[in-house]
Amino acid sequence: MTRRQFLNDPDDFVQEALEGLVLAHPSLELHTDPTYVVRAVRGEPKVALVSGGGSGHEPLHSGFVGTGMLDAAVPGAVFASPTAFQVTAATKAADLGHGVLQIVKNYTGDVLNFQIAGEISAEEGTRVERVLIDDDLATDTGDEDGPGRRGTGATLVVEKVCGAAAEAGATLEKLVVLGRRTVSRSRSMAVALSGATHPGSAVPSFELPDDEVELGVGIHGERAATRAPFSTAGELIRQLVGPLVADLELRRGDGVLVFVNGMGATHPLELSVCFREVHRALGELGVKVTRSLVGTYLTSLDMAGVSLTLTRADDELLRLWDARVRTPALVW
Amino acid sequence: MTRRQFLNDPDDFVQEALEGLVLAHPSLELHTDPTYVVRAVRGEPKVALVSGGGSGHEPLHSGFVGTGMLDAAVPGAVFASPTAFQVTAATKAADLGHGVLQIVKNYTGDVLNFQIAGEISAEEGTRVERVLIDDDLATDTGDEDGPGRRGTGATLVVEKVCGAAAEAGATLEKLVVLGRRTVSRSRSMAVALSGATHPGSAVPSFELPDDEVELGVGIHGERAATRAPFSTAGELIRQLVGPLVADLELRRGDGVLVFVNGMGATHPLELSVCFREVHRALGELGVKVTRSLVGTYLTSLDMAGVSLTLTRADDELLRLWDARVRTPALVW
Amino acid sequence: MSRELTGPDAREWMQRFVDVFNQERTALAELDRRAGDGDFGTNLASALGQASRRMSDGPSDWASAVFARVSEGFLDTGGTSGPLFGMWFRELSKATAKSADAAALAAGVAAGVATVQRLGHAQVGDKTMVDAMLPAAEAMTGEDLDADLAAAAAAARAGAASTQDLRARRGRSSYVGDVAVGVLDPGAVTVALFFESARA
Amino acid sequence: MSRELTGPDAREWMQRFVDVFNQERTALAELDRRAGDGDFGTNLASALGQASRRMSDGPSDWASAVFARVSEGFLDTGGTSGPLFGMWFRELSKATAKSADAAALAAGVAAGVATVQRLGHAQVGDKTMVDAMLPAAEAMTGEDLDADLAAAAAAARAGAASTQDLRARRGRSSYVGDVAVGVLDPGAVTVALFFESARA
Ligand SMILES: Nc1ncnc2c1ncn2[C@@H]1O[C@H](COP(=O)(O)OP(=O)(O)O)[C@@H](O)[C@H]1O
Ligand SMILES: Nc1ncnc2c1ncn2[C@@H]1O[C@H](COP(=O)(O)OP(=O)(O)O)[C@@H](O)[C@H]1O
Ligand SMILES: [Mg+2]
Ligand SMILES: [Mg+2]
Ligand SMILES: [Mg+2]
Ligand SMILES: [Mg+2]
Repeated sequence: MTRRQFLNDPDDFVQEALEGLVLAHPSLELHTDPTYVVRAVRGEPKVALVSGGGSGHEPLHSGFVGTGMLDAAVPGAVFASPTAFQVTAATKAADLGHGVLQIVKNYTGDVLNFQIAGEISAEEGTRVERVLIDDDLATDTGDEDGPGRRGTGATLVVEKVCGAAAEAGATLEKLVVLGRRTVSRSRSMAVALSGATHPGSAVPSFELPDDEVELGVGIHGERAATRAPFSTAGELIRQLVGPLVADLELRRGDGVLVFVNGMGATHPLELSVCFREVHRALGELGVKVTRSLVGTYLTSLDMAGVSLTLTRADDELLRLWDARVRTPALVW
Repeated sequence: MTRRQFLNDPDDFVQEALEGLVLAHPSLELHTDPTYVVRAVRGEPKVALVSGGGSGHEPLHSGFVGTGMLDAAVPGAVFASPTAFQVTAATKAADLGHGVLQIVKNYTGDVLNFQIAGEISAEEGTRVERVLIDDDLATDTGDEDGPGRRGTGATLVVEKVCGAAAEAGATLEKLVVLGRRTVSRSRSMAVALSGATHPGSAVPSFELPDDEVELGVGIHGERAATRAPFSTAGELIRQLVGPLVADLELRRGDGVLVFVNGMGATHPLELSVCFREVHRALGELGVKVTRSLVGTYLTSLDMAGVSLTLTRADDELLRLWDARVRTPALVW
Repeated sequence: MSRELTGPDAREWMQRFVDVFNQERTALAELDRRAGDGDFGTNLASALGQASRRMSDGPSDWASAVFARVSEGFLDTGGTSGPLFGMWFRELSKATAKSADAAALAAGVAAGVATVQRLGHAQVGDKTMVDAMLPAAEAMTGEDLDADLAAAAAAARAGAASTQDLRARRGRSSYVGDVAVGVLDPGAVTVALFFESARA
Repeated sequence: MSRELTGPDAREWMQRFVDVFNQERTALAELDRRAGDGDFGTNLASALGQASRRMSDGPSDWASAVFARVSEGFLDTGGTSGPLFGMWFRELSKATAKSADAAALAAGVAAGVATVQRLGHAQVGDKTMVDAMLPAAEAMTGEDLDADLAAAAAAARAGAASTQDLRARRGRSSYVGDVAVGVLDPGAVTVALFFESARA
C-alpha cells in the first residue's frame, strides 16, 4: 500500500507545521525570513542554547525549546540543513549576552552552516561555541579523514544536560566541556524495519525483504551499511546493546542512562518491549540502568525503527538529567 | 511492503510491554494474575480513578496512571476488553476508601466487564460509579436500541479533568457529574489513511485505494462507515471540524478545548499541520481555541490517522485541565 | 426431605461439565464460527481450564466455594460468554453454602438467569444462553433436588434446540442476520450440557 | 593610479553575473546532475534570486554593501555551494568599502579563497570551486583593477577547465568516483563566470 501524509502543498509542509507548533505552544515564537523558533519569554540572562538541522526528526529540535533545554531551534527543509543565515539570526535572537552554545549533529551541511553562523555571530560580538554530536557507532570507521560518526540520539541527552546546566548558570566554557564530555560518554545505534517516506511521496526511501532489517541505520532514510536477519525484539536489541557496551567499555557495576527512541511509526508497546529487552541485556552484563527515557523523540519521518543510546552515567550528568525541564516534548 | 513489529512472541506482547513500561516508570506498579497497573505510591485518601480497555491504544490508559489522572489502568489483550476479574482486582487495589470512579469507553465488552466488576466490588464494600465515554460522532445513529456512540478521544479529557478534581478532593458523586458533563460537551471524529496491523501480522486491517480515506474511523482497525476522497490536510480536517461544531452547536465566541490526536504512525509534523488547519477552520467560525493538546495519545496500533476531539470549554473544565498532572505520557 | 448438593457433589458435577464440554468443544466452536466470531470454544476452554485450576488449588469443601471458583474462572475470561457465565455461577455460589437443598439451588438458578438478563438484555427467543437458562429455571420447583436437575436439563436441552430456527437478536451472531438461522446457539447448548452433567 | 571599483560598478558586475548564470543555469545544473546530486542549479538560482531582491530592497551605494547583499543571498541558501559562496562574497564585502582599489579587491579575493578552503578543506585538484578560486587569487597583483580582473577571469576559466579530467575528492561528486571524470565542476565554472562578468 502506498504511503500518504496529512499535508497541503509539500513545499509548505515544514512552514505550516511550525505555524501549528507555535499555535499549540504559546511558549514558542516562530520567526520567518529567516525561519527559526525561539522561546517567547526569556528569563534571567544565561548562556543560550541553539540547535537545529533538517526537519523530519520532530519533536527534535523545535519540541525541545523551553526552560531547561534549548533557547532556539533552527529547522531546515526536510532532511536538509538550515542555512547559515537562519542559524545566524537564531543565534542573535537567542543570545542574552552570556554567549551561545551551538549543539550540532555531525552532518556536513549542518556543520558548515553552524560554523559559518558561529563565525559571523562572533564577528558581530556574540561569543559562540559548538558541541558536535557524533554518537552513531554504526558510522565509526576509524577513518581520520572521513566525515566521522553521525549525530543521533545523544543530541537529546546533550540538549537536556547542557540546558539544565545553563539554566543553573554554567558559563559557556563549562557548557562546552560538559557537552563534549556527554558526547564522549554516549554511543547510539539503530535498527529499522522500514524506510522513511518523504512528504508528498508514496514510497519509502528503501524497501526491505520480509526477512531482513537495516542494522545501523541513520536518521535520513538512507540505507544502513549492514543488513541483518529479521528476528525477535530480543535478538535485534542484543545486536544494538552488544556493540554499544563494548565501545563504551561498560563493566559490571557501571551505570548508564538508557534512551530507547522510536524513529517514527514504532508503537509505544513495541518501544516498551524493546526497553525491556535492553534492560535484560544490560542486566545480564551487570550494567545498571540508572535512568531511562523511552518514547518517540528523534524521528526519521515515518520510519519503523528503534534507536538505542547509552550514556555512561555519573553524578553530575544524573543531577542535570533530573533537573526540571519544560518543553513541548519533554517535561519533568 | 509488509508491516513488521518489534516483538518476541505475539502472545506475550502486551505482558512484555507492560513489564517494559513499569521498568521505565517506577511510579507504576504492574500486577499479574490478574493483570493491571496501579500507582506505586499512593498519596492522601481520595476517590480512585480506574480505566482500561483493549491494548494497542497506548499511551492510553496505562500511560495516564499518575498524580492528577488515573490510579489504575486495566489492559486487555490487543483490542480486547480486560476481564471482569482484572477490573475487580484493579478496583480493589485502587480504592483508598473514598470510592472508585470507572472511566469506560463505550464498547460492549468493556461495558459488560466494568459493570460486573463494579457490582462485585460494590458487594465487597467499595463504592463504584461509572462514567461512560461515548463521544465518537461518526457512530451517532440516533438508534435508542443500538450500542450507541463509541468512546474515543474524550477519554483523555475526562481522565484529565476528573483526575484533577479527585486530586483536589472531589467526592465520587461530584466526579460522576463532572465526568458525564465533560462527555456531553465533547465530540470526536477521526480520519485514517491506512489500517492498523495486529502484532505479528503482516497486513493492516484494511487497504485503501490511493484516492480514498476512511472518514469516521474507529480505534480498532475496523472500517469506517464512510469513504471520502483523499485530499489536502485542510480539506480533510474541515470534514471533521464541520460536523463536530454542528453537533456541539458551537457559536461565534464560544471557546473549545482542541485535542488533535495521532492514531499511531502519523508524524508530529503532520499533527502540527492538522492542528493549524483546525485552528483556521474554527477561527473562520469565530470559535476560540481556549486550550489545545496535539500529539500521539490514543493510538490504533500503527494506523496512519488523526482524530479530533472538541470539548466545549468552561471555567471549571479549564481550571481542571490546567491542574498539575504527572504521568508517563502527560505531564504539566 | 430430598438429598442436598454437597461440596463434593458440586465438584464432581463441575468436573463432569468440564469433561463433557471438552468432548463437545470442537462442535461448539464450529457453531460460533458459523454464526458468530468463532472464539466461543477458546473462551470456554480458557474459563473452564482456569476453573479447574482454581478448584484444585484451594480446598473447596463447600458447594458455594466450588461455584465461586468456577465463577472466577469465567470472570477472568474474554468474550461475552465469559462474564455472563461468570455471573451465572456467581449467583449459584451466593445461593448455596456448605451444601444446597433443592430450594437454594432453584433460587440460585433463578437469580443467575435474572442477572444474565439484567446484564445482557436478552429475552427468550433472542437466540442466546437465556433461551436455555430461563426454561431451566422455570422447570425447577425447589422441592426435590434430583427431580429439579432432571427437569432443568430437559428444559435447557429443549430451549437450546429451539435456538436452531431463530434469527439472533443479541450478541455477535445478531450481526450475521439470516446466516445464523439453522445454527444452534453455542451458549444455549452449553447451558444444556451444564445441567445434563449434574447426573453421574 | 588605476580606477577603483565603485558601488555602482559592483552592482552592475553582480547584475551581469546573475544574467550570465541564468543563461548557463541548465548546463551547470546538468553538470551537478551527472557528477553530484543535481541541486546546484536550484541552489545557485535561489541564492542569486535572493541576492537580487536584497540588492534592490535596500540602497547599496557602497561596493561593500553590494557584496554583503549577495553574500546574504548565498548564506540563506542550501547545499555546499550556498554557504561557501556566501563566505566568499562576505570576504569581498569585508575587504571593500564605499569603493575598492585593486589592492583591496585582490586582498578580498585572497581572503575569500582562504575562507572557503578553511571551511571546506579542499585543495587545488580536488575538483571544486577552489580549483578556479585559487588561481584567480594568485593572478591578481593588486596593482591595476582591470588588469587584475582580466587575469583572474583567465586563470579561473583555466582552473575550471582543469577540473574536467579530475576525480573529485571533496563534495558530493567525490561519492561517484570515476563517473565524475570528464565532467566539469559546476562550482569552478561558476567562479569563472563570476570573474568574466566583471567586464561589461
Ligand atoms: N446479550 C447477551 N445475553 C446473553 N447471552 C449472550 C448475549 N450475547 C451473546 N450471548 C451468548 O454468548 C455466546 C457467545 O459467546 P462468546 O463467543 O464468548 O462471545 P462473543 O460474542 O463476544 O465472541 C452466544 O452463543 C450467546 O449464547
Ligand atoms: N569541500 C568543498 N570545498 C569547496 N567547494 C566544494 C566543496 N564541496 C563541494 N564544493 C563545491 O560545491 C559544488 C556543489 O554545490 P551544491 O550542489 O550546491 O552542493 P551539494 O554538493 O551539497 O549538493 C561543487 O561543484 C563544488 O564546486
Ligand atoms: Mg464469539
Ligand atoms: Mg469474541
Ligand atoms: Mg549538489
Ligand atoms: Mg545537495
